[in-house]
Amino acid sequence: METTNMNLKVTPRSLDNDTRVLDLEGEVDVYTAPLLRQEIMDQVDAGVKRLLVNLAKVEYLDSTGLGILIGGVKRMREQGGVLRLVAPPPRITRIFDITGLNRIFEVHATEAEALA
Amino acid sequence: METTNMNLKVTPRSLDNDTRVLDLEGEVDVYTAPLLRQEIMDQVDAGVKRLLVNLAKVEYLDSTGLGILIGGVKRMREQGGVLRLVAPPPRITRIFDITGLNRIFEVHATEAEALA
Amino acid sequence: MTGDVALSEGMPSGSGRPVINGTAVVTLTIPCAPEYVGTARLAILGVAGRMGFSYDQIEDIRLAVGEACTNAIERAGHVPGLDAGINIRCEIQAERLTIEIEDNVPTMNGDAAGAEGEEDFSTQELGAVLMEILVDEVAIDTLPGGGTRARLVKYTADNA
Amino acid sequence: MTGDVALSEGMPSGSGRPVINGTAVVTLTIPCAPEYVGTARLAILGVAGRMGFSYDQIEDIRLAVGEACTNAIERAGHVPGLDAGINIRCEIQAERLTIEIEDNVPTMNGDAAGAEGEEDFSTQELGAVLMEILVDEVAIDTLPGGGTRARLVKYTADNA
Ligand SMILES: Nc1ncnc2c1ncn2[C@@H]1O[C@H](COP(=O)(O)OP(=O)(O)O)[C@@H](O)[C@H]1O
Ligand SMILES: Nc1ncnc2c1ncn2[C@@H]1O[C@H](COP(=O)(O)OP(=O)(O)O)[C@@H](O)[C@H]1O
Repeated sequence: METTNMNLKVTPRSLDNDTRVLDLEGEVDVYTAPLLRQEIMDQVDAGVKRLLVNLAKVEYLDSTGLGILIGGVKRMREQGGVLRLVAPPPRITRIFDITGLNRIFEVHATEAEALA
Repeated sequence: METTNMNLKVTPRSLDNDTRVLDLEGEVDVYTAPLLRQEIMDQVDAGVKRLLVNLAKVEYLDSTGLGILIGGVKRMREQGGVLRLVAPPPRITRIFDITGLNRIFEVHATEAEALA
Repeated sequence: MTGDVALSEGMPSGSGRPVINGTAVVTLTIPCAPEYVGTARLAILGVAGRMGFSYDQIEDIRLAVGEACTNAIERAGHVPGLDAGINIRCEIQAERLTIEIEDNVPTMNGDAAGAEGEEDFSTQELGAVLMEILVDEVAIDTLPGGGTRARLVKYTADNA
Repeated sequence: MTGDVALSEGMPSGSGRPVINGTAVVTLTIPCAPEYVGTARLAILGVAGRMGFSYDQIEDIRLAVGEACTNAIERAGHVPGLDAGINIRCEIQAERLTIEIEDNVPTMNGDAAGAEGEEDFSTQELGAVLMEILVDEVAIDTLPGGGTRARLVKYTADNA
């Protein structure tokens, strides 16, 4: 189910039984982050093994959004799965670099690469 | 010569000796209107007979911009020429309609139509 | 009395109390100068954009606020050396958005206003006409200490 | 003392005097709540967008201001029923943009702050790190009457 919250849209997509993609569109900030947290938790609860978060259409990502993604990485790892980030725009790659989070996140340029 | 003023870009284009187009891009408001006034006056001073103002990429037009266009219509008429408006987006057509300025402006959907 | 004092005195309680009885208040103060009207329009987009208005309604509100600011800036242009400001106060309620645009430009008498060129006058008239059409309620008041307040109301219920 | 009073008292002269010695001042007041941070970011775009900053610099400023607001909102979240506000004051000068983000959220002692979950804490740390990196100067002060002020400076000269 697609969920919209004014400035953030999160659309889950199944690739196979164990693999899901969340396509994000818009701004992830202190207002919209609870929506992203819920969507990630839903996938964790569903027992998904590989969760890809597609950032291609994310226009804004703040520390709240980063915190949710870090939390998602931990939750997935706890249940033996992985959370991978796909196709971050240059601005967001820059944020990963300057915060050092590029060492915590698995980032892939394309969905195919993230699935390899 | 192309002139930029942060939020408005005005680019003149010659179609023949007597005919010029001004391609506008951006916002026409109390800040940028002086630039539009100058560009129109330059064409009036150059003795242009047909001046088309292309509104296709205008995102905002307020009363100041409308005033400049009305002034341009008058100046062109005074020297035996015409000023025609081309390709206004729906928002701007709406402004022409609700202000009654659709009775003062010659508005055409395309450049070809404005030249016919 | 300076313009500054007039603006402060006339200012509603916006800056001190951003939320009043479930009404959220957003205030913006800009210099009374052409280059800041764009800032006001962006802030209004941020306010109206979250209230469930349609794209066209949001653009109507932005244009109406822009016209009120432009009117203040044009009046300020007749007073050389004036250091004026515009205060914009948005009251956000479920059923309506109320925006007050207040300036501290000393009010002109009829003669001074009439001294403008024909083109300017029609522009100002146009601005007033646009405001009337674009929002549901418009009230323009001259403030006791000098300055003008435009009060615009747009109802979310038009949202059909 | 209520939060409202603290906010008013701590408020710089922004609302009354929008232009001071060639420095233009733009102020914005929003409720201290998640849904208004977007409004602040749009207004900041309007301010920084006219100063000759690059696209990346403008986005850096927007994110830094967003982080300061978010920090205030998260601190306000620990105080049930608080009716707080955020005041954002932009000082526009040819060579720099100075932005003060001031809230009236009562300052927590270390214990209360430490009570948050691990995830929240790292988020707040991240926000502070981002601010430090994204703008040229950052100063965070606790205000005497309660509340916090973050002061961010970005120089236009980096504009290489
Ligand atoms: N603060 C304001 N904002 C927008 N329009 C205004 C404002 N003050 C006056 N107007 C409008 O501008 C137009 C010209 O105003 P003005 O010349 O001052 O007075 P008059 O109402 O006598 O024509 C009027 O139609 C008026 O409604
Ligand atoms: N108003 C503020 N805006 C942004 N960051 C802040 C603000 N106040 C404190 N911080 C930052 O948030 C982080 C957590 O703050 P806090 O838990 O209150 O205290 P401490 O500095 O003792 O860790 C700190 O790194 C601090 O620099």
